[in-house]
Amino acid sequence: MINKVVANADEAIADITDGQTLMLGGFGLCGIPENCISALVKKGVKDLTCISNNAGVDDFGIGLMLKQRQVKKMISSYVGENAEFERQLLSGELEVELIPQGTLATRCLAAGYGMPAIFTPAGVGTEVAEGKETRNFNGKDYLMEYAFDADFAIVKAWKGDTAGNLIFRSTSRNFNPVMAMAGKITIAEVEELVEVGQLDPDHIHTPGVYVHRIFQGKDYEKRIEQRTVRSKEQG
Amino acid sequence: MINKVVANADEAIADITDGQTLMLGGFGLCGIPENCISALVKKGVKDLTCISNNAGVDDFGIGLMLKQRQVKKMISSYVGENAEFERQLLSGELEVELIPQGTLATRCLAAGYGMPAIFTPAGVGTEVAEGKETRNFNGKDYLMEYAFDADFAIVKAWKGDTAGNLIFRSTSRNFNPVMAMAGKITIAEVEELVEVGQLDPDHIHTPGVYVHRIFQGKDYEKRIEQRTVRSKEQG
Amino acid sequence: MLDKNGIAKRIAKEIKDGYYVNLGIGIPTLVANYIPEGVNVVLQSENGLLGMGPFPFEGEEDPDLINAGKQTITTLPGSSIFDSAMSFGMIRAQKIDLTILGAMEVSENGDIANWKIPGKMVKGMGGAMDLVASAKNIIVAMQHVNKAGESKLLPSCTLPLTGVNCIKKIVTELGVFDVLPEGGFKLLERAPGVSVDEIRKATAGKLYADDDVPEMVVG
Amino acid sequence: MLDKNGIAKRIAKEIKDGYYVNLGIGIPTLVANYIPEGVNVVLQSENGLLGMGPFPFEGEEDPDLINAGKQTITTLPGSSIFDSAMSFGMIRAQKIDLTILGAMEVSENGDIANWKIPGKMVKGMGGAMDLVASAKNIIVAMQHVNKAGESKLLPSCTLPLTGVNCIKKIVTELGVFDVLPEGGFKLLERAPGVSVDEIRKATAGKLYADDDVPEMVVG
Repeated sequence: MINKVVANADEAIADITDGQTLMLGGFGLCGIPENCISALVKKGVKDLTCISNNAGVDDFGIGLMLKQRQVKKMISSYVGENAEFERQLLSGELEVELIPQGTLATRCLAAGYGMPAIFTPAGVGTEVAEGKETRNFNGKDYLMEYAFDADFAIVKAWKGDTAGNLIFRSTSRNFNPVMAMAGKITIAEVEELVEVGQLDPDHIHTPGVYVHRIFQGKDYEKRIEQRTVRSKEQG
Repeated sequence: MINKVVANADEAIADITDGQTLMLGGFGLCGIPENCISALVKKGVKDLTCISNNAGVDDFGIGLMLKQRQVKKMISSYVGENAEFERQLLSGELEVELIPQGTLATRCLAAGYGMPAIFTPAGVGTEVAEGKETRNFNGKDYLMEYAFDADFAIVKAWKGDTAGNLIFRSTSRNFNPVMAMAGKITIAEVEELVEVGQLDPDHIHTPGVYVHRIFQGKDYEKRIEQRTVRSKEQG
Repeated sequence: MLDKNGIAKRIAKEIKDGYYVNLGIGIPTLVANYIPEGVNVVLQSENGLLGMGPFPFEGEEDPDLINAGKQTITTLPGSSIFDSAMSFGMIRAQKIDLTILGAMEVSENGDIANWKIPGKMVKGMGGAMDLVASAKNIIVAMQHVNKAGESKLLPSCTLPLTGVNCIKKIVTELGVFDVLPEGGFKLLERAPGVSVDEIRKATAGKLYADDDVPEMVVG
Repeated sequence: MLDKNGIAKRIAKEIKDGYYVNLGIGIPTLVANYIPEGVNVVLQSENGLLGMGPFPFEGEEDPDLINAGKQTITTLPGSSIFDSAMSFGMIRAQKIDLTILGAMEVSENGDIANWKIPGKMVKGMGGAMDLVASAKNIIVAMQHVNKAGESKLLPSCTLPLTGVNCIKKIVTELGVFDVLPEGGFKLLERAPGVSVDEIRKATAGKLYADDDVPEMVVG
């Protein structure tokens, strides 16, 4: 097997440079690559284009990179509650491209599956369709959307092995597997790094061929964005 | 949860009628829906169009349906060793459309993911490209291939639950999950049918939403096409 | 006149046994509380889950298990987890029987606007454009008029569109409406104590109402 | 002159540490036997496996575990299983570093024909068209001439094509050849005991050979 292990986040992201395009996995704050984001903040690399479904919150996730003005452009489906993001957007410091969530996911899939473009009905007849090719199949209109082209994909998995195979846990899977497939170079941080042979081949979500670097992450905060509960009495 | 269980193969295929298009999972004889094929042979439904990577062997798999002249057209990537198949093809009784294996898989994926067409470079400049739209992206030519439109998809899984969730075992996965997504009606036969809650949600390969009928299969032969071994001495 | 829970309760009656349903944020989320006994429904959360259960008990929240509103949730037996590409794949392939979502405006021909107000901070469309473009059956749950007192059922939308010609049914605090294939809102049921005239006044788009529109039975 | 194992042995030297490799049926399959110690390679089988191992011991065959040639095989630690769409997805996305396959004919511009002989029963292209259209590096392993004694390295293919302008390198029993970007076969190495003249005679396509083409070192 091919060994993809690097020591830590700093080493994993060492060759990311100003102006590059990064994909970052996660949905909201769930399943985000916390260690790599910290390392990117530390490194101070800037003018980044970030493809990520969301943009974090003011003091966590991609919000930490925004606060440091490391992001030139966000490509997201929903940018949520983030005061600094809003300030930068309104002041023109930050460029934002909003695209439908399914289009975002499928443009990742397209890159990972070597398909230069896909067709989706999402956005037909809306401003999302502006400048895009519309095509009718079986009486329904679709937009042609292009595969993403990202220098790096940075994902967070639950378990991974030294060959780069990844297993995600619950809904922290979200965009991580599709982005893992889509990066020219894919970096995976995992909660538990194991030797090859420890993971069941039938349970692998992302085969190691898609992963170029993997490391054991640490100190996961896993912040909850909307803590909703019921009391035991409610049953 | 929604219960998808039917009693057996006969009940599962009861409404398949002459002239319909069926997808059948499996690669070679590995992971084929043995029970449903037997039931289709028993039912005697004919003039079928079968989409399946291979066409079985003379006395097993889809070969059993060919022997009974139930198949009008095969859509496959490789039709292998099958004397009766060859006889019917040469005599003009059977129509065969050969398409690249990846194109076959991706046309299934397209159907399951609601994409009317996909682009693939497979077959560019060959007879496979005849009559098809060729399009250049980033300096490379691709063929536009359409999503399959099948009345039924018939797949074989290792385990399944009453809600239709499926888990496949080893390389018997092959075309099964992509075909399961692609049928207007999907029938799954499983080696072990369990109650909901018995399967780990993180390990499901095919979510139950794609499966309309499921039943506990029986008497699996699982024939091996090419038995290759090494002796213990060889090590 | 219905309150939010009343709207949710009425919509719950549209859900049939065996349905896979996607519930948007807001009133649609409340619909889950009113699904009748014996009606087996699977809720999809488009971040990658089929079989969404209720909120977790206090202390049992799992940060890895959230819904599309980023709320902590649980799974039910028979649930499955998948990635975002498959999630929107099954949405595009119309495997989800019913989508229920909120709206700022709906037009006579079924256009919907629910993601952007020019001049205000735009948060994004999330999965809404995918859902409305693909779903075979969409019900809008919303207030009949906006905060300025203006009708949200319009001849044509004034806000940037989320999707065109896609809404089939609307439930507001005043009534239940079909969006007719030929255009226009057909009043099917009046909310308790609400007259057709009141509804007509609150509806800017073309309204069709029979003489004897029944009062709805909720719950 | 090389035998089949010699061809496989020579090709094995093209495999670099860290490569993901897809091996076709026939001579390519033999290449797996000659991968040098210390060169870590992962073999892909396009029916849905990365990390293919050797044949199973007698009595340990698993009908659910086969390769693209339908042979019973084993997996190595670190292997992964996936469906056919992902398998060809990773092929199309050029995640596989090297593809080695057989051919009936290769032309000066890198066209390959290996799936169909008019008038004979056609079994199908399987995954060959996907592999040749997508792979970033393809080596053909084949006999230099066919059973009729005709060269298989041609100015242009006579048989129906599998792919165009895609073959980068050819290894036959007579030598190792690059397919030049501008067209033509460049002789890189002679098989032991084979002269450039012999090779030239067996090559119908344009052959470029320096004066001092080295004899190959096998194994």
